[in-house]
Amino acid sequence: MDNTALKERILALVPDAEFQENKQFLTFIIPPAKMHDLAVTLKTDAALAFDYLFCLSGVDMVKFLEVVYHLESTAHGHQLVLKTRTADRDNAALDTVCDLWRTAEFHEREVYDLMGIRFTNHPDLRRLFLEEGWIGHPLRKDYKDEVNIVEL
Amino acid sequence: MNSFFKYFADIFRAVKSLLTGMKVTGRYFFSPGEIVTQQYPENRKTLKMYDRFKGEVIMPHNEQNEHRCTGCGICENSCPNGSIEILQDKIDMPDGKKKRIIDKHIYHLSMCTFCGLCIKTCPSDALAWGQEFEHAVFDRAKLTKILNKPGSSIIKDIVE
Amino acid sequence: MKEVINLPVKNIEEEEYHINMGPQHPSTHGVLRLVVSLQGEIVKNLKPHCGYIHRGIEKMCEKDTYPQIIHLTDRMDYLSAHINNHAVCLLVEKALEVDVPERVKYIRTIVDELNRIASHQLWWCSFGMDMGGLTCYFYGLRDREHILDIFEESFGSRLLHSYYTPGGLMMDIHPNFQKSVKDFIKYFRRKIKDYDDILTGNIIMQERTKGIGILSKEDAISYGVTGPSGRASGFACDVRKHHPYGVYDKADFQEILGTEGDTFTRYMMRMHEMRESMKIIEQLIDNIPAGDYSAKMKAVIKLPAGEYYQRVEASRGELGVYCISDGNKTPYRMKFRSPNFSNLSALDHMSRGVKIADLVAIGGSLDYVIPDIDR
Amino acid sequence: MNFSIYDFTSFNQWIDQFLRAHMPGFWAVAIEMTIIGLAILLFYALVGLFLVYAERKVCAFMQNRVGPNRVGPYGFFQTIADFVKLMLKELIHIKNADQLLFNLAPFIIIIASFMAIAAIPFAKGLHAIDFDIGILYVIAVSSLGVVGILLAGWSSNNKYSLIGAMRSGAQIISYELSVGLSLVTIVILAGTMQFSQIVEGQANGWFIFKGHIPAFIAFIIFLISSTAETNRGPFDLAEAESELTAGFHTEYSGIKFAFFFLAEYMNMFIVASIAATVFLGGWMPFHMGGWAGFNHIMDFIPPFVWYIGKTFFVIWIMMWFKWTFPRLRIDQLLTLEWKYLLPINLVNILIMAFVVLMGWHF
Repeated sequence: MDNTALKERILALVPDAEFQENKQFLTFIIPPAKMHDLAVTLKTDAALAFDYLFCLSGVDMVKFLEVVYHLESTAHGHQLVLKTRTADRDNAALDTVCDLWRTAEFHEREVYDLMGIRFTNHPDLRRLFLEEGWIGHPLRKDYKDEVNIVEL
Repeated sequence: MNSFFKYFADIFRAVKSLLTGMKVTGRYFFSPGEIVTQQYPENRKTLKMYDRFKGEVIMPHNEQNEHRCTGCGICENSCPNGSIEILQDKIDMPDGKKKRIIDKHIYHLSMCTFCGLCIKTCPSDALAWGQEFEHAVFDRAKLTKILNKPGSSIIKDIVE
Repeated sequence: MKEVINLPVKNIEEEEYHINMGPQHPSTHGVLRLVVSLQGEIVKNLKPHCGYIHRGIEKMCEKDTYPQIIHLTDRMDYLSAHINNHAVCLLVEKALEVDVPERVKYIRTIVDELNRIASHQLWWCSFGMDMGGLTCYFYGLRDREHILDIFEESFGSRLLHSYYTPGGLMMDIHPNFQKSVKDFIKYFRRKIKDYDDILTGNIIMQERTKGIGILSKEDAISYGVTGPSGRASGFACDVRKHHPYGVYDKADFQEILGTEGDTFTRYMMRMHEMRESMKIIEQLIDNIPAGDYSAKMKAVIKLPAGEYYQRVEASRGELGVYCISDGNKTPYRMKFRSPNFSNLSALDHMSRGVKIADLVAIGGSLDYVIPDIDR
Repeated sequence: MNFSIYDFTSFNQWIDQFLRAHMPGFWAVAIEMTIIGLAILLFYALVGLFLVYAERKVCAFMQNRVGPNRVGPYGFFQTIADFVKLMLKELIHIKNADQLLFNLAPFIIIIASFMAIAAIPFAKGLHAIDFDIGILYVIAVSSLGVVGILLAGWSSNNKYSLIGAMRSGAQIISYELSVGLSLVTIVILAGTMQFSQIVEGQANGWFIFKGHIPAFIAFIIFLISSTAETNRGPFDLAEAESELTAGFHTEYSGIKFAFFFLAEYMNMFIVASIAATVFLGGWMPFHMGGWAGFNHIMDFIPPFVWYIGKTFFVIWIMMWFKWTFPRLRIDQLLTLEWKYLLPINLVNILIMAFVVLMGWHF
């Protein structure tokens, strides 16, 4: 499926998805409530078959927190980037996708640890790198740590 | 009957594979010429590092105790770890202008990651790699070095 | 008289206990802690605990300029330092739409492959050590030393080179480079037979690894297990083939796929890959075009605002660099999708129901490098 | 044939008579026992230290290295330096460990190997005690060491140690069979279990040549299973370094660790001596039938040199195993014993009995 067909297909599935210009990948911003349903379709639909989640990253855009999913279909070779956003910085929560792509289990734990986004229905959501009881989430832009982060 | 032969074929195959492995170690045991160990402290005299070896950052000086550093501070900015500190000084030139020269080029070897960005970015090629690699000291303070030698001055024809 | 305490009667056969493998354990290859639930010697499940060497490279990248990031990516997967640097350089070049000279592409490809061989040599010897064959370790290191000597001669250091810069290379290759690489290939083609004799063909090793730690193709894709480990399961994930960079499109090499997905296949994939890498180097080494060793770059590199993603094939799998730039000289957000991180997540799945000795073998065949997991 | 020039029997008798002439019989025996005990202890320590050095050198050469070369000429005093270091190290006190058993275990292991060495004939007349059931005694005593390993693993209060000890238990119980049966094969040929008579029986040819095919098979099986019994080489599951960090002696330090270390090498020395004595003629020189001149020259090499040479040859083969092969897994270990070594061994005994019955041996 080429990018134009894919674009139409995604917009048909989620009409309120927002298309974002990007030179490399076809990028959509998906409302968080519809993310998991869309992911199920992307994974299971034979024509789409996005079975390989090659990157999952959390981004702090100050106004909102964002999770970026880089997807690829090993059968068809097409790629897609999805983003979901949440503006709630204190209790950020999004749906997990680790029931579809098992690799997301670790990636989501990493995002939770460093970015502070909770993933609902995640089987084992604990901090991955930092110890339990660490205050704050270091990759957030407003994270302050006078002791460990040395400004040059 | 088939499994009977397989039993012995397995044993034969296993013994053969084990003997192949033993042949390799046995061969090396009897060929001391293959020994690759360097006798390090003994071979100090003959041990020569490659020309490009990154041992430490040095500032080459010529016979007149002159270096090429103008004290511009580009190396300080490009260092990712802050291992270079430059203390600048101003001197009066004969034509009345003030000129910036370097007072101390401080290099913290203990913080250096040997990325080479200071040497690459230096506009006047004042820095270079030294081949010294025996840096172990008992006092951490000794790892902070001043690269320009005392009493040194800048080579005349260097301009920024 | 002592009071008799009635302990709850447990079925000892079904009782589980936990042992901590790591952070200091000979076979975790670094500071990784695996909390293993055991029943006798059978592994019931395991939980990896990471973060013992977490340095926050992604956070540090937000403070560093693009040329400075290179020295950080060196230290992620230190065994494929060149390849990590390649990813960042390609990302910057793609964002700036810089055309790097052909010479740079050739040199980068050759050096990447040398780095891959060196990494696989170290994997081979430490895998041998995990299996209990200590002699393997010295044979692997002996041969790796030749590559490190080539690196030292040309780039000045043996492990963390910081040789690539956005737009090109730090310096040109040493005049002896081509000759020493060709000598090495000749030498290693002879010595790799030792590897087969002492470990590959060994009946003990084969019996210990065949049919152990099976990962199906679907699981490999789902867990994102890439590199030789993924290809052993039949997952065609070689970035060099599917999204070529450098001059891999000009080189003739095979993407070898396994079918079994067990420890032995993962072992064989890496053995094949060393030979394929030698093939690539042989094709390219004599054809390095003359030219500049770096493209003209501005003194301060600023990426146009936007998002960039670059994938390369590191020696353990697919390395992805995701960069969000806001137009400054430092990236707004830098994310590394490191291969070992995803490979590690499949360890629990693969090692259920095997023995402790097999767990060590599976871990060895995944070849994880802990600083790459923790970053 | 005449070995009288190197015969220790008359020397021993002379000492005995000398002592008995000057003191009551009880004291004479006591002094003799002390002398023998001290001699064996000295020999034990020297051989242990030398074997550690030898192993390091052998493995270094197999791995393209030089090995220890800093302390003394060719690093010869390296192990002595190591031993001094181990003696000076702190003995770590383990909380919640069973102190009595924990401290007892190293001694059990070292006593077991110490007892086995008593029955081994080093030269004609040069052995502490010549049992008429020598082989049986050595097998029985050398398998006592596993008690020490089990106690060490159990009392350390460490799961790695426990796993290592349990593996070792399973391993030694299985491989004890093969060791015993492969020796039985030779006992059939020799017709005796007394070490001195077994050696004398090899005056006109070592048993490995006399018994040809079945004796050779028994030798191979003995090598494999005795390597397993000493927890060495590809069979070092009990201390599998990459799996169990150090297995049953994970928690030991200092001199207690040195005991384990020494005992491992001494056990290797003992099984190698048994192999040398039973299969390769012990202190008996190499003789070729009909070559009188050659045999005469061989007789001039002292029997003790023959014995040590053969023993170190077997030890070298065992080291060669260890530094070549990867480690077996516990189920493979048991498969090898119960599915391969044991049946082959039993058939081999039958073949040997048949060969002896028909007089087909040399």
